Amino acid sequence: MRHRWMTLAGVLIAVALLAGCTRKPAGTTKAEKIVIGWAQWAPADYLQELSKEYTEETGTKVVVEQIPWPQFQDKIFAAFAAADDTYDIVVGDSQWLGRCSDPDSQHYLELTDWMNENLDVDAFSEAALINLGEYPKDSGRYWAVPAETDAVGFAYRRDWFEDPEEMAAFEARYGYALAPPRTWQELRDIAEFFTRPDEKRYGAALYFGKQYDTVTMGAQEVMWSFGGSYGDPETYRVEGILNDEAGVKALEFYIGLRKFAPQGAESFGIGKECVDAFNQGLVAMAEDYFAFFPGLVDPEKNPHATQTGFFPSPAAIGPDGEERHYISIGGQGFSIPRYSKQQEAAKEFIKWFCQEPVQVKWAGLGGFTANRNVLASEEFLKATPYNEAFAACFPHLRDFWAVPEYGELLTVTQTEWNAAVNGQKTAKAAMDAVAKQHTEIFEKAGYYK
Amino acid sequence: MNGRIKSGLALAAIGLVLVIYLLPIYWIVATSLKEYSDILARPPKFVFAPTLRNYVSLLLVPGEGLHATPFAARLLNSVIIASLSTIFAVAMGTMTAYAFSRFRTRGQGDWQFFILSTRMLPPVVVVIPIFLMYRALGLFDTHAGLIVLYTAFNVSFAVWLLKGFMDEIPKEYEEAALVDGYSRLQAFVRVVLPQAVAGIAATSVFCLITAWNEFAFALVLTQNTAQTAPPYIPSVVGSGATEWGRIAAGTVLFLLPVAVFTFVMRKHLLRGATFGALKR
Amino acid sequence: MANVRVENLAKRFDEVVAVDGISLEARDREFTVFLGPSGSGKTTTLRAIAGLEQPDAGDIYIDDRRVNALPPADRDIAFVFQFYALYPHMTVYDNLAFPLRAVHMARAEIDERVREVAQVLRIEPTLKRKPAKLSGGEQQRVALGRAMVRRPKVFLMDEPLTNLDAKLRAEMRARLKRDQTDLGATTIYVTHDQVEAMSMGDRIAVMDQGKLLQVGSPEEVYDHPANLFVAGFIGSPAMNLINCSLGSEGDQPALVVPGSPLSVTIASDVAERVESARERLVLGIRPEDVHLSRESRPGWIAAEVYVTEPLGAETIVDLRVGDGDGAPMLRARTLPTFRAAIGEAIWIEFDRERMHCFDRESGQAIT
Amino acid sequence: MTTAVARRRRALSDYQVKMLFLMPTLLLLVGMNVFPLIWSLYLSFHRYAADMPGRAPEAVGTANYTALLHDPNLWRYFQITAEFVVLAVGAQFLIGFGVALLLNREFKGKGLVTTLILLPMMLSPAVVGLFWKLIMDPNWGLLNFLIRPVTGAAPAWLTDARTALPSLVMIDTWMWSPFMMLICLAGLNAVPKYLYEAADVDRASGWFKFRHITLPLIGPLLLLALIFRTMDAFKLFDMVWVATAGGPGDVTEMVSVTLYRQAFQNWNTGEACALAYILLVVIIALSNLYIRWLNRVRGEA
Repeated sequence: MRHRWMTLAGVLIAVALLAGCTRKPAGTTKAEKIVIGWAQWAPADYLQELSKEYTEETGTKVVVEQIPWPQFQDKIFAAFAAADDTYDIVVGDSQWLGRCSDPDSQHYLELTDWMNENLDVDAFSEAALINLGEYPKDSGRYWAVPAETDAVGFAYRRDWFEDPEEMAAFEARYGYALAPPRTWQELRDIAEFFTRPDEKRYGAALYFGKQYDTVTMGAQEVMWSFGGSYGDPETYRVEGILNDEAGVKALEFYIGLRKFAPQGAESFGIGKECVDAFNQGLVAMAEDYFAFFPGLVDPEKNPHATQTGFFPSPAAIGPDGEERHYISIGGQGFSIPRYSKQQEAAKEFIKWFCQEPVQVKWAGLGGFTANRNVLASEEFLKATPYNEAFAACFPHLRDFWAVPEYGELLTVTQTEWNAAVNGQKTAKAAMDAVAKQHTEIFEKAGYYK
Repeated sequence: MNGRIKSGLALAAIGLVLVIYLLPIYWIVATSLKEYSDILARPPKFVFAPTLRNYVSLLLVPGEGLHATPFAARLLNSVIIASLSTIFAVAMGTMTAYAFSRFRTRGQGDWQFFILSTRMLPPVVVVIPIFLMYRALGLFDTHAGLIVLYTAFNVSFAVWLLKGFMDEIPKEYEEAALVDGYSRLQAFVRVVLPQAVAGIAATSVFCLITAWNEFAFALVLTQNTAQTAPPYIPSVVGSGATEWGRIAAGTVLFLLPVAVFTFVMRKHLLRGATFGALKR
Repeated sequence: MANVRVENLAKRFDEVVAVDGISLEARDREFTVFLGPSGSGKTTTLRAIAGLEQPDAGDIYIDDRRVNALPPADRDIAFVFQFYALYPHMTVYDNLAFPLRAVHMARAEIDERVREVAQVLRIEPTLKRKPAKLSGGEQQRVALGRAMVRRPKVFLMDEPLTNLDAKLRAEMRARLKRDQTDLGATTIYVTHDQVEAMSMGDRIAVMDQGKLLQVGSPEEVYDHPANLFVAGFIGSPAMNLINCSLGSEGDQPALVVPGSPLSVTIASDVAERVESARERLVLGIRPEDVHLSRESRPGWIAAEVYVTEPLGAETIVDLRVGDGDGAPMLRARTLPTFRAAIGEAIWIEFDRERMHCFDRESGQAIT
Repeated sequence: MTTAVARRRRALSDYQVKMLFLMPTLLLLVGMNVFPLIWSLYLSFHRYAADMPGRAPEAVGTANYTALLHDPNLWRYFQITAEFVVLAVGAQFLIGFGVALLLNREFKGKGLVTTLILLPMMLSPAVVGLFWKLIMDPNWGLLNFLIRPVTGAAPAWLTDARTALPSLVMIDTWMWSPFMMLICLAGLNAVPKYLYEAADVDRASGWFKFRHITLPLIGPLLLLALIFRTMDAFKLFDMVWVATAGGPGDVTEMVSVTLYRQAFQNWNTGEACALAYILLVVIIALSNLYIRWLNRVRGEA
């Protein structure tokens, strides 16, 4: 009896140990499988699809691990902090470059030399290469190979916009024709026009939410276009720049759009609620990254798929009367974590991916290529209903801070601006709070020494 | 007559309570059986054409037949981690509870308080050093890592719960076995354990539910290899639009084992719930 | 079979001294009873012999072998618990077979022994049942059977009859005594019931507050109690114990109770022996040694009937000697036919041969 | 089969058995609780980012603590947490006890009904948070559909700064009032019937019976359940993280959420450890209060 017991305990312990040892053995020369960590969205599906060809050519299996947006950053950084070798390639956000390339972290391998030797660097769209791969700015040092470019854009209900009755009513009320807006001011008018709660219709589903970087991505492009900025990129001075008149007015304008959004809009996040609201026929316009728009042209998910049009994030007329046009950049590049045991295999894959024929296929699947030739091709522009609007964004792309402290900076803008959206704070108070906390973060990190 | 009206009212109230508690669960099950368009329909649909699509797409890779999908792998991880950690926690808890119940130990009260106090420790407080520790030991994203952690997490509770049960078993039984020619260990296995079955069962239910549903540690300490279902299910959102149907299907599949286990153990549950705080 | 010897045994639980230096021997084949009230240390001593308690000091020998370091399993003893401790999850058969399986006895032999014991104890019909389905008497016999089945050197029993009703208890008393004699088994039996002790024991060890007060045959402890405690604890109704001092009645020495007519003349040699404790004496006399008379007789003491208790086989008479609140009370045991009204005058006389004298301070008997 | 003698020689003494039974648990708890706590105490006096392996912990004295204690936001997060704990535990207690009183009678299918009511507490809090988001969705959620005809209003629940915290309380109550119900029911079952019969003979009122028989007897048990729920509510993370992530704004930013954010989003590991210690002190103080209360109630009973 006792023997049986001991045996049982032994077996259980053995099982537990075995379970603990199910990790892949280290240091194989020929990679059987490489794992790419990316966020959960359509481009990741495309990449998985595309990689089948790579597997056919080389025998190396490619697994794209899709992490949902709210967890994306937390999970990848936890893996880095734990020196975990799960990922051979990480398709990381551009804001991460600073922290991951920092000499004290070295999460990313520096790819400068390898890229210059093995890739045609000039083939990349410059905006993509600089924003998605280079750190620090203008240093010529690369940490990532642009994989997917992206920008914030809008979907709109063509059937509502093109309804003659609506058009007439709109023109009568606002004095100009109803069409996809060129400026945020126009967008506001259209949103106001379509906001009819009794019909369960609202103007626009916008980036207001607290998850990850939602509200920041939405509000920052209005701030930039109004003439505001996060601060001086040379001195890192924030106070008086971020919360200047343009910044405060921009945020005031942005939170003013809340009343044209459906209930619960305070928590609308990236790639989810805005799209859901649009699919439900609740809103005339929905803001999201272009990469999420495949869900809007799929008739199974969007009953109005055929009646859906797209436009880039609009420009704005600032308090100074000038018109500017900035759009939040999205998209990511391939980086190789120092902890990967298959760095060479990872490089092989990236090299394969960047070949122009592969880029054509990538674009054909729906991927937003960074290859300037493919981007400019007629084929690409016509491939989806939204590619043309997407391509128009390129000259206007801009990014959040990419310094190593970006995570803390982002937490501040997310909390404060979301608080402003839901009426906890005035725009002025929120901007002042952001300026104060950003200054503290830079101070603590030693930027002012 | 008055009494009958009263009891009728009580029964009606019980029915209402049941509806309130079960409606959200019914909604989960219903959602898991709906097509996407039915899920977000306004007004919400109570009658709809059920489909198993959500389940199929969650468990089967299209075209590849019976390959393990990410969800199936997570479910398997949950089964391995939750069951093994429950077995370890209950086994260690039983032994420790027995030792505290039967042997006199110096500073026993302090030890017992120490063990109980670890149960009060919020996971977020220890998760940082454990993260660092696991990084150093190579236990990050391993089954063993979570098993050890959940065992430690549950064992204090198990000791506490089981001590109450052990105290209720007269020590004469083991003493009889001792003079009958058995060693202390044999007496424990052959005489004490069979009588502690109810307590062990109740403790297992509580430990299993805790380990099965744990989220924070699993979120921080795993990536893919050892990830359990709770942090994964909210991530089945899909691309483009929230895939509530698949999330619901995952939830139902995830709830099922623990619900069945609890149902089987239900008669012990009520007893275990008094935590030995009531002497009978 | 074997003898059991305990030398200078001591055991304390935290601040409470349970056993305070006890030495005694239970002889081979004898039925030894540990008798005492609760807290006397009798059960602790028994458990120490079994190995269920580790003594703080002292030695335990079974068959002249020191067993202090041996676990209970290796002492070759059997223990019958007050609450029987039948394993609730096993059938009667398994309960009986359990000790035999411990030594990996062959299945057939186990079966044979179990059936044999079951037959002796007349519990064969219950073999397939679980303990919870048995009557108290059956449970008690199964517990005994579990002890017997191993044929141990020594039987240790901790108040095994306490949980039975009165009728069954009397019946089991006799059976147990007879079985023990037939088996010739060395037995140590713990009880607080002096009737059990007297009726069953070959020798009785009387304990109180962790100390051994007297060891002897039932007759010895009854007829010659070594001290006040034994005198008062053994016998029912209890011995009359009267505080008195040495005085005189006429020219004869006598035990007198100041302020009361109670006065008992004693022989001069007895007087010499009690001289040392003359002001702090206790006179002990068993109720059956108090003789009663309805008429005044010379030398007899006048008393008054306080109450009578006719018990059928005998009558107990409570008496008061003298007036006032401090007057000594006595109990007498007499014939069942004796009848008296409350307050009736009566005359009493003590059986001089069976009187006991104790030193009130030391408690020891003066003989 | 070994001989009896050989087998016995191997048998463990009571002391060995005791050590064998105690040590694994104690070692495990020391390794998984005490050691990490010491480590994090050390880190709490340092500036350290766990994701920056190149930077050694830099001793900063009590700077992390001073910074936290001077942070007005943190005090608000403690307030939010306290508000949640009081509301949620209070509601769970009242509802759980009410349902237990309702169920404390004989009727057909009692066992099944009890088990079914327990279902919510078997769910993963993360999944519960996720699902109530769907149910509470202001536009297409089930809840607004059900209550609109009754109340006329359709609140935005989790996404409105005014209703977000009460919504979380509601979800937590749905999930955990069955736990209270279970414990109360067990307690009620354990009160001996003859006590009520004796009170009936004395013609005691229902309230009197409740106040003077039921409550004193099950009081310690209820308090114990309250301790458990309070501690659990205090450290609640998963449900909040999934349902609101502390939003909208920071109206549901509980301390545990902030702690996670500091530790695993901002990677201020040192400061996060200090915050963890502040939280720990609060919890220890709280549980001591409770235990003192418990001992007093036990003394009375």
